[in-house]
Amino acid sequence: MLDFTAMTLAIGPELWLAATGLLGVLLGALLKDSFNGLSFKFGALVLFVAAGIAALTYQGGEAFNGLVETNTFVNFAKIVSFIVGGLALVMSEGFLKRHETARYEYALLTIFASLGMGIILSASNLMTLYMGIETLSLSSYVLAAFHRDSARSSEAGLKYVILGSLASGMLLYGASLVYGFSGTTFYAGIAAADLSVGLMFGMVLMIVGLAFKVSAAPMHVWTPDVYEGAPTPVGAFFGAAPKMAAMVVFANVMFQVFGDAMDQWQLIIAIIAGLSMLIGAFGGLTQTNIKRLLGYSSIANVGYALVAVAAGKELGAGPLLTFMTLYVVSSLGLFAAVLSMRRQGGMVEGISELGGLMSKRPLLAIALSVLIWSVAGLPPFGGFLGKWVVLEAGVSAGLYPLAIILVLASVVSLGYYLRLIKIMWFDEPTERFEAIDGSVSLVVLASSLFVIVFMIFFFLLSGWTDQAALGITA
Amino acid sequence: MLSDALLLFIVLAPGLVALTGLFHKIIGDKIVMYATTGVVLTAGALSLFQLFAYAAGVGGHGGDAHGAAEHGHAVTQHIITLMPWIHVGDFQADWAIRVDTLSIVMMAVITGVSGLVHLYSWGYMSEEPHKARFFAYLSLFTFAMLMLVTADNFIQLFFGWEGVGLASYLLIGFWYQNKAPNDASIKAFVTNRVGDFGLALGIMAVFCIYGTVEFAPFMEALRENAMVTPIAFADPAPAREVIMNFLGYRVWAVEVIGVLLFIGAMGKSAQFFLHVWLPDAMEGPTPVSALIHAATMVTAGVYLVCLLSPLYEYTLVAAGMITVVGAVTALYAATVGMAQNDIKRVIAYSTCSQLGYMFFAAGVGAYEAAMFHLFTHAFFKALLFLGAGSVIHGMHHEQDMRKMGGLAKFMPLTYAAMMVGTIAIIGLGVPHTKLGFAGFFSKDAILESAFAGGVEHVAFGQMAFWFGIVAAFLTSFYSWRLIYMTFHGPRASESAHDDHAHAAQDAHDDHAHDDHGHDHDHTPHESPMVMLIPLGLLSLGAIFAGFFFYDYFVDHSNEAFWAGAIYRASENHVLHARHEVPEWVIYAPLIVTLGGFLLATMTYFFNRGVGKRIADTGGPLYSLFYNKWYFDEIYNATLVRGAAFLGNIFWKADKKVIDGVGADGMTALTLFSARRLSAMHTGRLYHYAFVIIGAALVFGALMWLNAGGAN
Amino acid sequence: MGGFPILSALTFLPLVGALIIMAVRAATAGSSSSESANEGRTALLAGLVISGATFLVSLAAFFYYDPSTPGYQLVEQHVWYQSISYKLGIDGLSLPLILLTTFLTPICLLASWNSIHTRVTEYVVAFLVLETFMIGVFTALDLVLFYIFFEAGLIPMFLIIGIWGGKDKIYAAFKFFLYTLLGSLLMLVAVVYMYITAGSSDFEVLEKFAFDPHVQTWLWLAFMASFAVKLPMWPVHTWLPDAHVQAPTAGSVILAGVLLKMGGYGFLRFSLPMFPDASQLFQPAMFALAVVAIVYTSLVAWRQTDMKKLIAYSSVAHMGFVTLGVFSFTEIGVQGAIFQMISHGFISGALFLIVGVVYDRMHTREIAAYGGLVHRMPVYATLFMLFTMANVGLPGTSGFIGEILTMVGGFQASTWAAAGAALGVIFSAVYMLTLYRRTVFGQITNPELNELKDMNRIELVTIVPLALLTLLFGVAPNLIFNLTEGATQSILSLMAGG
Amino acid sequence: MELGLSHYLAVSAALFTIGVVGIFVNRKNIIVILMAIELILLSVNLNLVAFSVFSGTIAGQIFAMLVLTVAAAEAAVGLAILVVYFRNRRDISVENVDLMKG
Amino acid sequence: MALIAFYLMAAVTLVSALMVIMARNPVHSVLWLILAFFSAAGLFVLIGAEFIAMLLVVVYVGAVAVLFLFVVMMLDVDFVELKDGTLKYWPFAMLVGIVFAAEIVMASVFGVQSLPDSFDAAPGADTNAEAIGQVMYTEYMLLFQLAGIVLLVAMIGAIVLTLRHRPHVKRQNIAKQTSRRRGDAYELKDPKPGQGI
Repeated sequence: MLDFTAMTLAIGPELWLAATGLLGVLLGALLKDSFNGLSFKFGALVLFVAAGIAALTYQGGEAFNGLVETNTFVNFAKIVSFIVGGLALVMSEGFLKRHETARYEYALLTIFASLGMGIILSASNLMTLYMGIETLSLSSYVLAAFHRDSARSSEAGLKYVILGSLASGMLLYGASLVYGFSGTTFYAGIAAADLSVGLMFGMVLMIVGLAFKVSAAPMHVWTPDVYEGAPTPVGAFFGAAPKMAAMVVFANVMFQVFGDAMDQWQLIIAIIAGLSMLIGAFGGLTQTNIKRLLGYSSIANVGYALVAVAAGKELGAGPLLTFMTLYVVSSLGLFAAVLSMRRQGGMVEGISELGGLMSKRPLLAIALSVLIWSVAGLPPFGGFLGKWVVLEAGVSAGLYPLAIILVLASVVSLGYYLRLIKIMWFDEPTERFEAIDGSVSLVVLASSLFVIVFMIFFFLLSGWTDQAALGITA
Repeated sequence: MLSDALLLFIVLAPGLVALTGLFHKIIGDKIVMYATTGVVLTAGALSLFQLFAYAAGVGGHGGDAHGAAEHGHAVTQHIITLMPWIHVGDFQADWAIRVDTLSIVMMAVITGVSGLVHLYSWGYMSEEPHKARFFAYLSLFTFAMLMLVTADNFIQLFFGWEGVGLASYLLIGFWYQNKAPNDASIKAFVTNRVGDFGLALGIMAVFCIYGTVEFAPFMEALRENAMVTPIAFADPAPAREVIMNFLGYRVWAVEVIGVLLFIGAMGKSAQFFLHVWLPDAMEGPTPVSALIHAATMVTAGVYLVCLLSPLYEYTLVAAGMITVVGAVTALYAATVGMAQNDIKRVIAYSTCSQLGYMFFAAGVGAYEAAMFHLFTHAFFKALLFLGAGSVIHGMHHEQDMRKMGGLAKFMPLTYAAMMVGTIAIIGLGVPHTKLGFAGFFSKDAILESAFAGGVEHVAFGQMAFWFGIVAAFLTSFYSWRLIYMTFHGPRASESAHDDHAHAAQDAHDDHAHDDHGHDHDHTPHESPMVMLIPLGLLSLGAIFAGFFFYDYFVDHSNEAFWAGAIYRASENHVLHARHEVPEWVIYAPLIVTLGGFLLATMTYFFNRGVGKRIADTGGPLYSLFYNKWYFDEIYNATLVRGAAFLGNIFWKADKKVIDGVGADGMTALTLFSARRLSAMHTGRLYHYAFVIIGAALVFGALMWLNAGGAN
Repeated sequence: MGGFPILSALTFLPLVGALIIMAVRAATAGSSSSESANEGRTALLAGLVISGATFLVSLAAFFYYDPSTPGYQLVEQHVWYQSISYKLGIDGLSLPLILLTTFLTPICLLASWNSIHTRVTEYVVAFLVLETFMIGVFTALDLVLFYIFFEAGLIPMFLIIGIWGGKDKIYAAFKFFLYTLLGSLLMLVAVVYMYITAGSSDFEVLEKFAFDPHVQTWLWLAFMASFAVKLPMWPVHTWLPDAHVQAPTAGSVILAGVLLKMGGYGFLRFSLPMFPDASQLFQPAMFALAVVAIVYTSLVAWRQTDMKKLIAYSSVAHMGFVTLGVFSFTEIGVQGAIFQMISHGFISGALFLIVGVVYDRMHTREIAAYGGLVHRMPVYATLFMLFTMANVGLPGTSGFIGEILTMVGGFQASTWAAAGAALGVIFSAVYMLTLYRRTVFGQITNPELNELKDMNRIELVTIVPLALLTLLFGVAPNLIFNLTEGATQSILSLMAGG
Repeated sequence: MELGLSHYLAVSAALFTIGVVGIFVNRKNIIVILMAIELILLSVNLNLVAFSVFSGTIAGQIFAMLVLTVAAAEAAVGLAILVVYFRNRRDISVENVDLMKG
Repeated sequence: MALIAFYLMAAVTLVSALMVIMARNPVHSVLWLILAFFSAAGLFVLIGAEFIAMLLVVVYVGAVAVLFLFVVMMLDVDFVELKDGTLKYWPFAMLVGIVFAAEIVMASVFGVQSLPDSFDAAPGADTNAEAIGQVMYTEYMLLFQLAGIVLLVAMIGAIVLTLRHRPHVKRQNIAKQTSRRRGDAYELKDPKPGQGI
């Protein structure tokens, strides 16, 4: 009855993550506090291996009576998510140690969150999707509140858990309607069902729920607060791995489940995309906390990605992967930079504390500037081509207003990206920075190199993503 | 005919030698002075030689004959192309030297006067610390002026045109440490630019209609009335009859071009409306005034009009405009000249007035007369200026005539030269004979031509004649007034004592200078020989130039002399018709001149106080004249203030409107929106929840609307 | 050329140089975070060598360029992504601008010798990076590649203004950046559209692709948004005075000398050949804007009290002539426009250098603080006079050629436009001569001026070549027209649908 | 009128609305918000079970079971975070949850 | 009959749900919540979904509600003070609620008519529980396992957030206690007289 080959081919990484997650729990129970330090390496290793497994089972398959079905599209997202998740874990250790919160549960929760990501990506059934979302969400809630002695962290967790549950409730209610009106919970069955109003309404509620998970406006409201309040490594993780996974799942659901209803959802997705871009752009302008600012930045970028979703499966799938890959890598690098902004005593989060970084840490400042530039979507770095492919998709689909909004939002959001650059390059140094964790600077450098290298060899990245997109378009 | 090399030398050497001024620190002032003076004098000698050669070889010009126009007007000119300049499509302008009678006359005037001015400046500028700069500027000017007159296309003409403007600007502002010269130099340049505005547009119109900026094809087309195919704004038509669309109006192309080009001439030649810069230009050193603002540069406009005789022959409006403007200027400047006290300004207005003569001569079709007056005027006006300079030099840079007087005994040679100049300018001579000073020949030729033109129904010919007659009267009056105020009567310092310290005067006569050691009380002295030689040479010219060249310029030999360089349409008989004017016309100038002389003698020689009393009493007319008809004030109040006002408005608009609405406004709006948006992120859970629920609500409703009849 | 990628070498040589300088600096600096004056000089010297070498390479490109052959030359092409390729090439339009760029960059670096004392290595690196992007803009033959270079150039310029600028540098830098970016991002949408519609972003394909006239209008407007800001045209010029005033001298030079030219280049490269119908449609509007720019900004320039601001406004006016010439659609006008760009590069660059000379001594740009400079700095006064006259458009200087040709071209299309532009010629004399008089002539009233020294050798080396070129091209402009003739004709024939 | 699917759906809709309104109308006590979320999940379960039964497919009931499980887990995590929050702030008033905003 | 039962239980459910969010005292809220669950369970029973109904009571009432109660008690807050001034938001909330409900009802209830109606609480089996049991561990095994993971995550989360090892509190270590041997507790010494230990 249990076809292990098929299972492995379909959700090998998830099986691996579940097994190692449980192993981690065991190790934690046995080794207790001595596992704390090791757990981060353990977790990162697990995630990298999961990415490796995903790469090995790249073509995907179907298992568990069709509850899960994978293809290259989602497997690509898995690989990226696991890798950036692992990197986020690698660079978290130093920070958490300094805050005396470096507990092995952190790594375990990251693993389980990644498991959730894997599940939602692999899901081909609403129930699987829901379970995956909850696995991911519950881990995320806890991670957000992980710094439990910090009022901000716990407030972030609280907001996240309440609003997240509300969104889950909406998604669930929508799913129930979808189930009710199509008579099945399987993607394929729903896709084949008649487009009744009830189904459409369920779809709308599901969109609301999914948009919350990717922090698209106007369901973005939690994002700035959670980014600001959650411990920085958690922000790094949120901004990278789940963002990638949730975004691709969002697209996957829209493309695979409601593909025929594109006429119905395109407008809504377009509105969400437009609002996200504008709110992300305008909202960040007045921010003084860099993590909060990055939160707004992520909202805007989700908006850009949603343009690709709104463009539809054929046009948008490849560009979405391309854009998100470039974005999450840059985002990770940016958070790494925030992690490295450490001075005597606490961490630095005020934007102005970056002052004079260029004269104190030129390499870091340059790498960071490259990333900011890339995230801003300006040439000559990878982010530009990410934005280019998204624009291409949007314009091809005739979404001209969105294209214009994208452009305007880019200009407005440059207001804060430039401010970061300005503070780093123009202002006088505020104080001496301390030494940086090797892992952190490695991540900053690696991600900035990534956006440079894949600007030059963009055809590689776009080739991969285009090929991956064939998983759902072919 | 001079060889090409020598012609090139005449034109280019002054330019090259001007460059030595850049290195005066290394080579010293003296070398610059020697070099420039030597070169320009040599060029002067060469071009005079060429002029005489032309005169002597009447009918036997060397050079290449360019086509044969109707009525046997063979254009004889020699063109040396140096190198291509601008070659873009049909727009072909070369660096070239065009030698024909017209340019040779100009070259002779330019290099001749310039050489003498160079020489004169040795003395006049002897106390000046920046001698090299001065001489370099002079040579530079000479070069630019030569380029102007030898141009074979409009663009090179424009080069020279602006080049002389630059040199004029530099020389007027030579004493840059003072405010007045600086203001005057800018005024000169800018006013000239206003003229250039017209000139440039005219050139563009020429190109647009006739497809070339070279003189030869353009004039050839007009002479032949050949079919032209304009580039834009007009349909193909015979050259003289092209109707073009200019600023939305359909007008004759020749008229448009004629008027536009004349505007350029007005600026350069300080004609009415654009004359305001010339009197102010007297802030420059006096040799400059003599060279640029009397003899050469200001005549460039006249030269241009004469050069373009093929054009103006076929215009009514433009030619009429030239006549009117010329006539008005002649009269206007003369009225103002009467009331001025600055010796140089009097001469400046006189120049202005004489240029008016030249223009209306050209306007009525007597281009040769215009050129003749230009030629003779160069001598006596340069003479007058240099003489005035000698006076000023002798008076230690005092220019106010009211502070002069009785200088004849201190500087007799200067006095003599000034007398020659004055007689020349008032045009004293015996009608029907060839006895007369230079001005006599040319001015009478002009007045007769104007009258004849009037008879032949040339537009405004009569008016020009009468204006000219009145102006001649005034010319005589102010010229003599100048002589009397400067050289006759008691010395101003003494007369001042008459007024204020009469009692003490006898006793302290000998000690007057000591007691009242004001700066202007130094004893006037005669100028050094280096200044007097040019005066002498110019005096010769002022006396004999008319006599000698009358025949060639305007009388029997003129067609052969000009050799087609000046063109007259078949209907234009002004130059011949002037011989048939009534007797009274011939005598009229003499009579009014004598009248002016008598009036001046009455008021300034015999009753010295009269002039002063008139001035003191004022009277609206006097004030009008004295204040130059308030042109400066009007321009200042309207144009300058207007432009400044606009500039300020625009500047404010930049800050307030464009930036206020644009960059800064958008930024402010963006930031405002951003703050409002931030304020919406209250941090409150219930607000957040409400937003999410509201979104679900709205999207649901949207889906309903969108789905419409899906169910 | 045996396949040697000379244009790639030309484009990326400065970038590679910059990276080497950075690497060396990183290797030698070690822990000390502040650089010594010596290191700065070394970096400047290295920058000079690299940019000089770049100039030589550009001369080589010039040497291999054959003006008699139409079309793009020295083309290099590698497929990059889908139908986008890394394609470089030059023609008669881009070559003069490339030479201008490579020529001005060493001058800029040299001009910074005495005026930049802080963070010199970064400064040099920024300039070299900027040079790469500037050259790239002119060599790119692929729309996307062009766009990348076009926008990337903003970064180093932003830094140059922002780090080494005057006291309002932040405002100016932001204004500069956001203004230009807003324009160019609108262009990006158009670029995407063109790429999708034509299926290629290759210039040569796009030039021949006939866009629907209605679509052309929108595309044209999008491109116009970008180039109008860059050029800059009225009323989107207000970033320029701020940017110029705040930028360091060399920054102003490169800004006025090269960056502004990208706008004119863009019009000629894209708007005319690719959207001929729309260009025709908008010709009157562009003429109106050009004339307004010329008259309006000339008058504004006259009212300025800051030397650099005055020259900046004058730049706007002079670029108005470029617009006029380009949109005359005549060979004369277009060639005049190209010439005007080159010439303005020399003249305004030199004028900024000239302001820089006294700014370095007095640290003020207020006109009122000067007066009577000629008494202390005769050489300076002479050069200043030369460039004043060149800026005024005196025949014999290169300024004249561009102005007269653009006006002639404009005249053929609209007499009103030419008349308006000619008015600007009057005003330019007013403001330039006023500036000159108030700074150079008159008595020395400010006692600090008494201590001034005349221009030193470095300053002379930076300005004199510009002076010579200004005169050379004023007397023999055909040197440039020979290059630009073919390109102009092909642009116009493409416009005519050929 | 027979007992039909629409009855259940109506009740579910009302319950859902009550839960939703409960989240944003409550200004004082976070715990009640968590309870409102439970109400939402309850309404979902009503939906699922009703659909399941009335359409004769079992999946809905399985789904409902899962929802139940998750609801419990969510409540646990939510309450845990609330406890942590309370430890930090000594307060569970909804209006005071605004350390971070803007 | 069934309809009456339905209306009764539906009314109780909705009223108690309303009371959950309106009650001034959170303890009351919890109690109202329990009532709501009970009546909802009744609604399930009414259409034959007994197993879910059971589960609802067991899980919700037995675990979740108790958990809530526990926390409410633990967080020693003056609830009466907390609830003041809530009423002013009600009209607005009602409005939004009504619109929202109307939308859902329109979408779901009115669409239902088109659905095939094959009433069966235990498809393919005799009882409801059997029907579920048939697929629970077979078809939906993955979900079952995932549910376990979710619970594990919740557990880890709850522990990591709330469990504190207070350093100065003595804890009972049962293993240590039980492994204690007599020999560990005392040692027999045989001191020589006069020498001491």
